[in-house]
Amino acid sequence: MLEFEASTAFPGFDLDLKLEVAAGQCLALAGPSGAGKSTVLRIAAGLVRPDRGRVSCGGQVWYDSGRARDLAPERRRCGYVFQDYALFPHMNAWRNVAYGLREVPRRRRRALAVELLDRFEMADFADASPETLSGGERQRVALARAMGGGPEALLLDEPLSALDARTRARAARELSELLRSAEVPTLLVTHDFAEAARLGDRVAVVDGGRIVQLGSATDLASKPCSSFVADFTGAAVLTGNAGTGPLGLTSVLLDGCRAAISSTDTAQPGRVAASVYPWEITLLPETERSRGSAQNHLVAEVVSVTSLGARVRVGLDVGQPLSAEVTRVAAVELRLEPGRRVVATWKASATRIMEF
Amino acid sequence: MLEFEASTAFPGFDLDLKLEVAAGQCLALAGPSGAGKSTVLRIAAGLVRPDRGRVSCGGQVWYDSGRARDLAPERRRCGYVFQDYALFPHMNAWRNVAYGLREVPRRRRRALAVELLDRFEMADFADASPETLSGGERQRVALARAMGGGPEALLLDEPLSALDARTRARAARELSELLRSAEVPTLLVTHDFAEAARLGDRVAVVDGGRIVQLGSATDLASKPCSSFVADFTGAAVLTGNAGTGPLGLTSVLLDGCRAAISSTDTAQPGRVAASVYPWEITLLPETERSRGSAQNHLVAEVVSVTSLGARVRVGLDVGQPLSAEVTRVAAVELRLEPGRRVVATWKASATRIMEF
Amino acid sequence: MNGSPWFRAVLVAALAVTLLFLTLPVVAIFVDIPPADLLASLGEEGAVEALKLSLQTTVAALLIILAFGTPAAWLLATRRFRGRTVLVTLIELPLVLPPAVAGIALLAALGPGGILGGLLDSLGIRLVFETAGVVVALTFVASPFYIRQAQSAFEAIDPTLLQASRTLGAGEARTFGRIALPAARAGLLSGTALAWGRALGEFGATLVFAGSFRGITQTAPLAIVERFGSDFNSAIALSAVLVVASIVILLSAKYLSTSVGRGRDARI
Amino acid sequence: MNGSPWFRAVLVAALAVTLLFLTLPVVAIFVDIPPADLLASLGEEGAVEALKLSLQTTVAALLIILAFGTPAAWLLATRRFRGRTVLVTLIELPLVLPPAVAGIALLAALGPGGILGGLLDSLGIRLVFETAGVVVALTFVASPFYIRQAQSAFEAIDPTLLQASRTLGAGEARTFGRIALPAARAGLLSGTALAWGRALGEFGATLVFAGSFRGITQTAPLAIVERFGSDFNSAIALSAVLVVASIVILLSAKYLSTSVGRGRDARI
Amino acid sequence: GASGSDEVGDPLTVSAAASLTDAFPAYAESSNMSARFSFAGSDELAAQIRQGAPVDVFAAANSQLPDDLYAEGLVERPVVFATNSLVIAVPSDSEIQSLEDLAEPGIDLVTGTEDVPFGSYTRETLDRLPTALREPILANVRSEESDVKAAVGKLTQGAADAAFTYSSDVAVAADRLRAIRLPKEYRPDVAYGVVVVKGSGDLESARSFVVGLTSATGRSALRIAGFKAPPGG
Ligand SMILES: Nc1ncnc2c1ncn2[C@@H]1O[C@H](COP(=O)(O)OP(=O)(O)OP(=O)(O)O)[C@@H](O)[C@H]1O
Ligand SMILES: Nc1ncnc2c1ncn2[C@@H]1O[C@H](COP(=O)(O)OP(=O)(O)OP(=O)(O)O)[C@@H](O)[C@H]1O
Ligand SMILES: [Mg+2]
Ligand SMILES: [Mg+2]
Repeated sequence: MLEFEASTAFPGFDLDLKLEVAAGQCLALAGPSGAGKSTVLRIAAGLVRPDRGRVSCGGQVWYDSGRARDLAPERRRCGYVFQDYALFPHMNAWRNVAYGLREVPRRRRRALAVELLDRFEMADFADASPETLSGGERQRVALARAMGGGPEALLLDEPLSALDARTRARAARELSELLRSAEVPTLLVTHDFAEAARLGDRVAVVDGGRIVQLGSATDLASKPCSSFVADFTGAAVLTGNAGTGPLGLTSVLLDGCRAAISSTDTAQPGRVAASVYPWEITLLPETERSRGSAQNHLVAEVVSVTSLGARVRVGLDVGQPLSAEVTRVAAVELRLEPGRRVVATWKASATRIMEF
Repeated sequence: MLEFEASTAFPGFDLDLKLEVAAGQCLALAGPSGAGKSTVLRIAAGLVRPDRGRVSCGGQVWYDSGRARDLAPERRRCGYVFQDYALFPHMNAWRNVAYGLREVPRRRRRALAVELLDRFEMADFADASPETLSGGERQRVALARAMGGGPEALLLDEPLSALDARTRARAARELSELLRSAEVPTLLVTHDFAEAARLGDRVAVVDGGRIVQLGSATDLASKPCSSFVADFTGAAVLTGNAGTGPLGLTSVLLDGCRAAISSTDTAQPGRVAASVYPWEITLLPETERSRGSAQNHLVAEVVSVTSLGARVRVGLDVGQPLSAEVTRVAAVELRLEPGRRVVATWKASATRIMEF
Repeated sequence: MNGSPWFRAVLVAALAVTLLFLTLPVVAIFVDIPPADLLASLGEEGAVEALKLSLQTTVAALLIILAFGTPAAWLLATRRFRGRTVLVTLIELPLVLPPAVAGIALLAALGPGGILGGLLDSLGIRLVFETAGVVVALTFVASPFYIRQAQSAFEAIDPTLLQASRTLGAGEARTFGRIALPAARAGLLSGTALAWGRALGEFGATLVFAGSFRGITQTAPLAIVERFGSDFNSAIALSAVLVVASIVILLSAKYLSTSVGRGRDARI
Repeated sequence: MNGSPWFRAVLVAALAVTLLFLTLPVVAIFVDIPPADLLASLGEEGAVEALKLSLQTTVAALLIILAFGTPAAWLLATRRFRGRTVLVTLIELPLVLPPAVAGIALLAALGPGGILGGLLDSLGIRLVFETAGVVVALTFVASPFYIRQAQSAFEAIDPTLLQASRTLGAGEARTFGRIALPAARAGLLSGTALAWGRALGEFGATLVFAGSFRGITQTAPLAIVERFGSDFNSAIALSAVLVVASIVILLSAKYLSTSVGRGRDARI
Repeated sequence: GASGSDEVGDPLTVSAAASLTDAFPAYAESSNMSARFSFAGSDELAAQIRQGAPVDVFAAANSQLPDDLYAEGLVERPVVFATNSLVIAVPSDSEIQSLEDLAEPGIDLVTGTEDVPFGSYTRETLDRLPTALREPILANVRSEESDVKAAVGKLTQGAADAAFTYSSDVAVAADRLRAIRLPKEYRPDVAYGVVVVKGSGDLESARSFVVGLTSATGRSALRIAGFKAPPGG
């Protein structure tokens, strides 16, 4: 359990927020640049001392301005992955990892370091020096380094942002596996909501040093408290099992309902997350079926209707939560209101698949 | 007319490409990080000397390895906007702009500088020093500075990338106005295809120091030569006149056809560009009309059908080019082939509007 | 981000020892002269004269060092060429010469009988026994400190600033003057302070090359050493004055530079 | 990015003048000694002895400077506190003291009759007229150069590297040793070179504090000066030898540091 | 003869004027006394002693400094052990032949400051000169130096035309310099004073070193180095 409450002021910026993360849980901090996301992590790790506040983890108090307590960063043992990875340039990969393994007897360090690297499929690069590694490889070394020596908490600062589109998808998958297996609380910073939804159990939208809204990704997506959050929240995520459909399509049998959806993305058979943007979803009267190219049709019950100017966010229940964005016109035509049943339809090519 | 042809090699990277930009035209260089985009601009401006090649602008030869000619950067007079703007920290805004106005008699410089700033609505910040300016404001000062003193060519390196979502839209609008009025050739670097399509008359997709594909945004979108380009190409752009539709919707009367489309984005009446992602477009048999929440229906003629794995890119003609992405299944069902007429339909909330 | 107490103790100890070791001697010489002498030595017109000459000659030397050293440092900082490291080392040579030898060397080069003696003479330039000679000697011993600092200060400038200037039609000259100098100002100032300090303390080279004559070539250090044999106290008193004067000079330069420095940090 | 020809000419001119001015004198003394004397002075066992002592004492002094100056510089680089600028200035004080005065100051502080004289005596430590005294004098005059450079080298390290180290369970001590030192290596080396150069040339303070006893306290510069009292030519010849020795030392240090430097550039 | 008792125990610590660089080692050699020498400017050495440097014997290039130290109670009674003669040092190829030539306008003349031995004696000489000669010579003085090697350096490099120095200083650069002896009436007797420093660790051998200087061995060593025996010795 990581409890965080701090307020501090920099010239032209002040931060004041409070949050809690249970062990094994991941809280994603999402927000625009300059929102104060990294500052939260720095305070948690003890790299920045806030003006006021209290930070505790696993019952141990790390910082308490009231009781003038301030544990040094090295005594807090956070697994910190920095925005630019901060690998030590003068050490090769395994030494970077071994650096954190001081409790381990010297002669066993290399073995253990390589073992850690292996968890991220980087064992072959054990002797490579950072400057020869690509962004994706560096990120994995940084993760291996952060995981070494059993951290009390994981602090990940935009672990994927330095990666280009091609390596990001894979890195995200690896990361989510890691987080699922982790027993410690995790704070993950990102400025991409989809990433937050994908990796965080809960998401806190941060702006101007404050938490604007905190909740599950689906809550934020279906009931954004402000149009800023609405703009910020992206794809809703559905989970299910992937199989191969007709003509190379991937079909996903969704959890919680017997329906299947299909996607043009390819995926290994097995558990996957399928994401679709609210504005890609068309709502039809339950009685209707479009015979168009749209492949996906799900019967859904309207849970919430949130108006955002000319747009309306519609919270849906299809056995699992889903949110659509339609025009006020359509909302009126369809007489959308909680309890009403509709058909949500969207295109296979609008369905992005991320493997677990 | 800017003619560029250069090849050069750095450790671990080599560049070799040739391109031409007519006066008044804007060529957008789009590509992933490390593709060599900035290097192209640096070579054009004379900040980097290539191993071999030839650069000429407006008939004047700037660089020619053959004839050992290499004009100094200051004699080339490119209006260069750097990735991080590179404003001079020890000069306030107007002095930054005035720095480039040496031909102007000293006493008239301030007036002219403020005038330039005013074109970007920054006149009020004339005396502000760079560190007190926000990203968007810095970008506009940098543009004003680059425009001063009548540059021979404009070189813009990711002019919008340092801006957050909220300021970017507006900056893009201002920039497109600027480019339309400019009489000199412009090279614009971006790694966002939509930005490239929006701002560039033609788009060159660059990767690994080579041009992968060059053409109009719609060509790239409808006939990508590789799936890399396909992934890279985003929204197709339609132009027209905005007016107010029912219930706060914006309706756009498209050029080249009598049809109107609607969007949830708000816009001033007048000329606008409306963008929609290919995979957001559903194709129906011409005889069909969906009575669902999708607001936009356009009769279109299939121009091209390009297969990309399970996906199919369909080039359409709706009076202006448009491209859709459907599944192979749908393509087969609809018997898509050049000349066939279909209905392209998508949602108002999927239509993003950018004002001219 | 506070360190472990024991290491902090080690650090503080090291700094304390260093400071004690470097400042105690200075303090020590002052405590064992009666304050009366201190004031007296100030009253003494010879002393004041010497201090004035010191100020004049060091300032003159600094101007020369700045005028030639700055562009030289810029060149070394912005160009990469073979033998660059050798050049940088040559510039450091005056450091390793014992002052007296430096003086002889200057005589051998610029004295009437020296290599360039004839040339200078035909130009009607006399250095030995002249205030100009003092300036030359000071320039010789103090330049390396400034040039070194200036070079690294220039190397630290964000290159895109310089490139931006070039694309805005400014040649290298204007870029150097309008962009590089202001951007490197902090480093240049602290280099100036170091060089100034060294020049203020210079003794051997000046004596051998320029000689020592009241009001013409006798700078404060020379005046101090002159008093050694006879009036020890006034010698020490005079050095006290010199030290204080130097502290003032160094500090003022330092404060300027750091304030500029902060300015630049804030921006980044 | 080539500059305008005329400005490049100015730059080259400035560098040329600077180099000429700083190296010509050194060359000049070489030319006016008969080569015979050069060789002779080398053969002379006193000279070799002096050079050996110079090497030993300067190395010893450097070790002390590194041992104390490095942590002191680290502290000054990583902490912000009031009066920091004053401390930095105090560290530069030895610069402005005329060498002889520095020697007297050391005597007043560490000599038998000095402030700490009694203490040192009770510890059985004798410095005056002992080789140890030479080391002390060299340390005194050379420290400022190293400490200054070290400080700015530490300030240039990317802070996230240090923070990363801390979060990995390394205290400040380990971070300093395992991360900061390697990262700042280039700067530290060039600072060492400067300090070494200064120490090799030191004369005044050593003479007054430690005396000039052959084989015990007579370093190369002192040997040179002593020869001024007996054989002028061999004095000059010996300084030539000293200069060459110094160049070798400085260059080797420089090449080390720059090669490391390149290593770091490549990374960025 | 000197006592050989010095072989045991530490060698004597002797601070001596730079001009004695050749004489003293030779003396110690011949009278097999173990001593270690530090040669420097007499005034610097005096300053050392004032700061309590552990010196056994101090030999200055004049009698003034020893007397001062004696007055300050730092040393035992001074002994004059040698005399040196003040000469006009000129580059070997110089036209200057006599004291009178120094009065020529345009001559660059170097003397010592009144605080260093060769300077104070120079003053004595000049004071004895007739005003008609003294004034123009004084007018030619371009520098008063606290260190004889600065003067010698200037002469050898042809930067100065003439300097008042000790004859022993001229010997230092015999190949480049020439000494012009002063007329007897103007020649001051430059007395070198030596003292035993109080609180010397080894007063015995210190005193015997001083005494030895005026003995036959001492004199011969000094004579070879170009010094003369003290008057009435
Ligand atoms: N040490 C500091 N001194 C002064 N201001 C600071 C400091 N650290 C952070 N700030 C300011 O706090 C604000 C938030 O910084 P922070 O790095 O937390 O933002 P962020 O959310 O991580 O942004 P990004 O997504 O770009 O990393 C910024 O405006 C920054 O200028
Ligand atoms: N001066 C240089 N020396 C060595 N390598 C260089 C140099 N300049 C650029 N490179 C390399 O050339 C490649 C392309 O650099 P460039 O800055 O042009 O990429 P880019 O397309 O602008 O990427 P980004 O979108 O991140 O700016 C990079 O791999 C970079 O490491
Ligand atoms: Mg951040
Ligand atoms: Mg770039």
